[in-house]
Amino acid sequence: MRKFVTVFTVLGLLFMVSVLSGGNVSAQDVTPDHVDSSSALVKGLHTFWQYTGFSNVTSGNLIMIVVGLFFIFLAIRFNYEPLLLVPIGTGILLGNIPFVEGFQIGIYEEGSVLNYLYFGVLKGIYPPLIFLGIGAMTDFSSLISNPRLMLLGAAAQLGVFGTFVGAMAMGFEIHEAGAISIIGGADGPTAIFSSSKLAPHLIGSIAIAAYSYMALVPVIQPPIIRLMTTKKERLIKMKPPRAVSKTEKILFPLIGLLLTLFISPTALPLLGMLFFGNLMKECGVTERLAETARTKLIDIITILLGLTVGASTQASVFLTSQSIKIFVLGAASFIIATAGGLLFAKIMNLFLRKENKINPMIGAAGVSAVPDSARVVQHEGLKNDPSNHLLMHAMAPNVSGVIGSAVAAGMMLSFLM
Amino acid sequence: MRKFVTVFTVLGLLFMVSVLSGGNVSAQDVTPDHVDSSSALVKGLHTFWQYTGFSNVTSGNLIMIVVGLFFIFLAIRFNYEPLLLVPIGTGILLGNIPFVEGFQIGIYEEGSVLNYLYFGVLKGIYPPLIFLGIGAMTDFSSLISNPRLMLLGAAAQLGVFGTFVGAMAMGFEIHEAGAISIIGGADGPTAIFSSSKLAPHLIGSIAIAAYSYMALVPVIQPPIIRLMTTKKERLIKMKPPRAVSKTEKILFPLIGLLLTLFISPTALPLLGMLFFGNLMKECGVTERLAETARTKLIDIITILLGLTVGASTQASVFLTSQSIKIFVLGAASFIIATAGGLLFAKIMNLFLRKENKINPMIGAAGVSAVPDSARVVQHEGLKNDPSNHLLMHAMAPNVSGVIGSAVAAGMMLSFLM
Amino acid sequence: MRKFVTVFTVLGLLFMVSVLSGGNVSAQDVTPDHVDSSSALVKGLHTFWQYTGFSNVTSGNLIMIVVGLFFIFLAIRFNYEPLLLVPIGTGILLGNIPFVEGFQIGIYEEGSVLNYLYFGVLKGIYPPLIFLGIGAMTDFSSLISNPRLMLLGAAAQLGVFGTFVGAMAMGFEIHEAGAISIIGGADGPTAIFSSSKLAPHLIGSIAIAAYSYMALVPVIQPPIIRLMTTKKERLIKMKPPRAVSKTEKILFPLIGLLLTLFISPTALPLLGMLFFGNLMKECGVTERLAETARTKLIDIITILLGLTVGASTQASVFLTSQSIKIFVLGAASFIIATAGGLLFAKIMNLFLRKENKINPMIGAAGVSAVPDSARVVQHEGLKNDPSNHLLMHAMAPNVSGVIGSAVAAGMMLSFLM
Amino acid sequence: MIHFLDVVNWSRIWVITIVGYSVVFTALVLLIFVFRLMPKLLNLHLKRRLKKEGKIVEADAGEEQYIAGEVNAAIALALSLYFNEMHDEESNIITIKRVERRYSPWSSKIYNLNNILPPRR
Amino acid sequence: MIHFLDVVNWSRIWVITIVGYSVVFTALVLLIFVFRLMPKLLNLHLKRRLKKEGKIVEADAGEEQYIAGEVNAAIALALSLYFNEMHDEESNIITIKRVERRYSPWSSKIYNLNNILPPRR
Amino acid sequence: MIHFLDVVNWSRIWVITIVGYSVVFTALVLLIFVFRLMPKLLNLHLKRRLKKEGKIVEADAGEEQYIAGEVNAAIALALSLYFNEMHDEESNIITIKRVERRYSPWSSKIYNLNNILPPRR
Ligand code: NA
Ligand code: NA
Ligand code: NA
Repeated sequence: MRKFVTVFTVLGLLFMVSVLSGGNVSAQDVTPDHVDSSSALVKGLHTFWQYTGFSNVTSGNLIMIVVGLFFIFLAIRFNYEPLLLVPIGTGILLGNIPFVEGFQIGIYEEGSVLNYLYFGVLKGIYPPLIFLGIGAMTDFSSLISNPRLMLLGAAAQLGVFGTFVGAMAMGFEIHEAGAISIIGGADGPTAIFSSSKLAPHLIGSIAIAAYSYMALVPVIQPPIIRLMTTKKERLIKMKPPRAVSKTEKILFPLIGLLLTLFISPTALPLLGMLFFGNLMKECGVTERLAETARTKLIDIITILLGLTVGASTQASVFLTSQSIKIFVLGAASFIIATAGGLLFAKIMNLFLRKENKINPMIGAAGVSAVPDSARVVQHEGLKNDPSNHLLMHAMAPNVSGVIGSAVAAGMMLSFLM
Repeated sequence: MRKFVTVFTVLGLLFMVSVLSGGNVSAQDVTPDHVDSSSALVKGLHTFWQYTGFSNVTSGNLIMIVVGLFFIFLAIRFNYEPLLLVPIGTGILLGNIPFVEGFQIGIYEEGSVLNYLYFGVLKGIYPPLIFLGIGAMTDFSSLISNPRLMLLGAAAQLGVFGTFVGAMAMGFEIHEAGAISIIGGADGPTAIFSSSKLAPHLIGSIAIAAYSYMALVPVIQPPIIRLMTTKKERLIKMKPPRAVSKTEKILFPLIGLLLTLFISPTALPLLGMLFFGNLMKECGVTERLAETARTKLIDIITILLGLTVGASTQASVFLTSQSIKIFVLGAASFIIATAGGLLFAKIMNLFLRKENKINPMIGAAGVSAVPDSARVVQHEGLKNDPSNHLLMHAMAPNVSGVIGSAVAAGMMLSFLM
Repeated sequence: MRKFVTVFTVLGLLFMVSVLSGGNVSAQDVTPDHVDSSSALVKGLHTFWQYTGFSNVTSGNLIMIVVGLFFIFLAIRFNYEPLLLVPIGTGILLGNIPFVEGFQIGIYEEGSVLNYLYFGVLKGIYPPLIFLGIGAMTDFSSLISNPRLMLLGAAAQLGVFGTFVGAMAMGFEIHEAGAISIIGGADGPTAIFSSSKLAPHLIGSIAIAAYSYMALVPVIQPPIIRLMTTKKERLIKMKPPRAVSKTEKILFPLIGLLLTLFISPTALPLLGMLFFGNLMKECGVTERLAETARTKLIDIITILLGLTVGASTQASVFLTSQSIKIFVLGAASFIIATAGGLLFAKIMNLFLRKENKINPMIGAAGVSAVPDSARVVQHEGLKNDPSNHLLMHAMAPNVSGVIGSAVAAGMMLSFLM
Repeated sequence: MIHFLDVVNWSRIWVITIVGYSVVFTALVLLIFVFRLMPKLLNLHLKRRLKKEGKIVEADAGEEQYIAGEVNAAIALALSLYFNEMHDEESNIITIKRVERRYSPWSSKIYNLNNILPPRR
Repeated sequence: MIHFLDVVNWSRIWVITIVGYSVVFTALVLLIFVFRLMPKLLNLHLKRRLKKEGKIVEADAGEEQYIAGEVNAAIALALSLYFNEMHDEESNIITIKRVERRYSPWSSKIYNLNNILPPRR
Repeated sequence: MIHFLDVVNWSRIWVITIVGYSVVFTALVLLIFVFRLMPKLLNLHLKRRLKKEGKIVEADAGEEQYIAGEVNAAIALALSLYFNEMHDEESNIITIKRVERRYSPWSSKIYNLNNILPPRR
């Protein structure tokens, strides 16, 4: 229930934004041009007033501040992706403090601290470092033990390519469409990296859309799963996964790195770092480095990335009809991706013998909103049969979805950069 | 006793510096112009000798090396701000190793490692990151439970504005005066940030002055406190503070951020980061990020900031009459700030009912040399009545002094940038 | 046995490289110039194919990928310097993924993530930060308690200067020769720092050579030790070292810093940071900073340094006859350095009274491949007399070798920069 | 934004879509292929080594080991417990007790307290 | 430095001083205002919620909770103990015992010792 | 690479070599000099202070303390144990048990598990 309220609030808010701002928000400069106050003190007070936020605030700023507070509220109250929504939400507040240009405050002003920190977003440096940490914290065993489930992670990339076509249809320029499409990959760092290369002016909108919907996966996916699977399918129990040896776990990042990057070299910064991090984790002799990569390093980058991505939503840049369209496309992309995964799982079942049949619900985990979409599957599985634990099975499409979206992003970069 | 010796040594040393250097230190180049040694080996030895520190040392370098060693001594022997004085002291040593230009050694030489690390000081990037960590380690409860004590933190900013007038009177250019005035805020990062924006050539002097006097707060404040308060006042016991709920602690950084930044947007890099750090600490869902911000991140920045600020005191740049004047102004600013806090506390008492009266000594904690000035107050309180614990009450003006100086710095930037 | 196999494999591989590549590897572009496919889909597939690694791979890439995998194998299987060889090995893989220019993938392409991370190598920023961490983890007690053993660390720098002469004789340009010579110092960060200043185009080859031979110290040194010492010498037992007071340990970095940098100011970035780190460790009041410097900070830098140094071995740049020569010189330099240390120890014994005689084997530890060369000495000592523990005695030349190579590198920079 | 639907080169769009989607599949299918093959290769290797060392290769050495269903369930349960959102509901708990710990805008001393005091909770 | 007192635009200086100092006060006064109001608002909210849920709003629910004086003192004492400088006086203690731990200018192996050995002290 | 041996200014090479090697020695010899002197200076200081404080300066106060040979050996042994390479030989151990711990490409929730779960061995 609570979750539905949340969704409706988000959508209502977004609608309000578009209505209120009317596509372009104009500054409500309340400062008169000439002040004929004779006293120097009044003049000084006037100068001070001119520089305050109260004097320069626009309705756009206020809307965005409300959005920022709402993000923080979601994170604290409902525990929706707090490590991302708290920094992003605070960033939105900071980015929408009204200011006069020329004092090196705004994120788009050269020489400001936010601008320096934003450099890592703009040049696509932070996302690979996040992937390094993710690699160092991810266990790919489930995927190694049941490789064919990787196909579901590939199938869910329908979200990416479907959104690409949709974005073109909605009138976006081709590079913009390519950047927007990666929202369908349900990977924040991948989406930010692609945007930074293809459409830097959309980084803010794309990132906010991606993270918003990822936070809402537990709300978005269950109805689609129920719509697209039969009761009988939802009851399928799967064979427990095979145990995986240490050698296999060491070979996985090495083979994965070479194979995927030979196919899509443009995915090198993302997949190279992901597999490097995983190798450090699994090889057993660099635990110290892996530990740093998955704790302090990823924390520092998460703080800086979240804060500056949030701040990049400065109302004057962010509140455009484009942002609204991107939010609409984002919602569609998550639905398409989920459907793609579910559908492919059902198709796979047509070709599998009875004892090997897979529970098609795990296809939904292919969107790679790790681990939430896998948890959703586990949840739905238990609802239908309290003894059917699907979590481990769902982790395979879940992590392969990450690799899949990075390859898809690499393809977009190859064709459009 | 020991502490008085320390103060006199510092002052004596500073006096010696001005006498010895006479305002401009000249290089004592002992190298003759022409060496007619026929042997290539002698020539080689000569070339080597020309590049050594022994050949290029100036009296200024030696003075600064003694100062650096003295800082390190203070830190180790008396535990005066060791985390700052050890890096700064070592930085002073490194900055005053005599060298020949052209080998990318000096902090002011383009391409040197120190120069790259100094970038974060020069562009004001390090101070906000320090504030992020500070926010993540600060508990604002005392201030939330007794908000009216915040006024003392405002009152102590008299140190800032008094120093501004003083610096103008001593002939400083207006931007320089603005930068120097922030020493009165008793906040290292705030002072460095303001200098980097208003008078980058004074960063070294201002930072060294600020940190020196902050280390000496336990020596500077007690006599002023005793001078300006009566025995009866020093005995006042205050009502224990109210308990604070978790919601209040979460709302504090959000409201604080919006309110202070709407008033003074130029303080955004400092206060934005401070409140962001505090939100991460208090919100309860990002403990992992807060932990990193207040440990490894602040440590790394502290090392780099301290070392490069120290190294920026290269004698040829640092040993000027300006530096002496800045040190004199710094001493004055700490005295004025302390007096401002004490005086305002006494004024407040005129308007308060008997049971609500505050112990005016806690006004001294408004200078915000956290937590040392609060400890000084606690100490003085116990001297007069061994059962009167003022520490918690003193923490409120103490932390509000940080916010106060950041707002004051923001005002200076608004008017002078 | 296993170790000999390893050495021969390395040498065989290197030989193969030179034969196969013939000094210049040419791209085997399998893509025909014109494709008259009428269908857009085939054209699209063709475009995709043109960008894949399969289409652009060169024999050089394949050779380097094998080398990278071999490095990773050595690290995991034999535990040879895993913290360095795993990142470097993975870096070699990433640097040799074949790609088409223009997509910001390669480490030498402006705007690529690897290029940004490589900045810290190219400008010599990472090595001093590594030295900071090393200083914060090194205990110099053994050296303080028996200072005359420092001479062995000086003597082993014969490796540096011998290699310099050798590199000139092999036809290298003088700056290149200076950079190459530092391989003889057996210190990765020092070698990378010197190369970045003297011959940036050789950073990759020099770093790979240095780290390779350092990993192979347990294979290289024992035969030389046995060749150059008599059975009787190897049995010498040494007086236990004197205990060291805390004051001495604090004074060591301070005096060391001032003394060595006055002699060789160009070594400031390396030795300044090394002694700064050690001061933080020993002074007792900045344990928090020292802890960060020797854990998370050095880990982060190690990851970035290793990965980018590895990636800088892009076949088109790396596989030249120069690299082969550098590997040959590197092998020679380690042998000369070991011999230099051993020989000087024997000479010292001529002047020492019987009870003070040193075991000449510890001279081999002067090459400073810490702590492996000291372990080799310990090992050899125990072989000859199971009660003769030389490890602690060997640590003195071992750590002084680090200081010695940094001074030597400083001299090279003074003469050649 | 000035591009109109009829101006867009739709054949290019479809090519990117089809080639892109296919390549993602290809990449993962290749990975599947390798990782279905690997256990057999590793096993072969193991068998050979065991033979060399004169040890008896047991009949079931080649069989894959599966994780029992109950273990699976137990793990999943433990995980779902961890994954559960645990909201601290508002409770007027006295939180002032650590008022002055850890604070220091410019003071370095208090940094060290973190090392002395027990970790937070 | 070439500015002389009589050249300086002193009215500007005083304006900055007065406006600046006032603004600092204004900012903190606004914060005071908000935080004096807040407990009342939160309390109101709490009361309403309790009412809705049918629970009895106790008479003392609205009263602010104070930290007892003794607790206060105990905390302050504990703190002052922590804050005290504890100097390790020079003592010729044998410190060579960990000679070779942790060291490694280029060797990566020793890094790992930190993970194996117990933390320093 | 176009430099030939006869073009190289060999006298310069030898100067760099000899001066460089000598300077390395000089630097370390100076350090040796200082650190041979230091214990005497510190000891002198200690004696003087003890005298001032009226304490009896014991005869053996000036003697250097040596670490006993057995201690030395014990330490070296302990160290060599630590330094030994401990290879984890391949063993088909079930490692799937922590399948979903710690993972999260974009999800922030799982980051927090590291704080809750015990550290990885
Ligand atoms: Na995905
Ligand atoms: Na202040
Ligand atoms: Na060396």
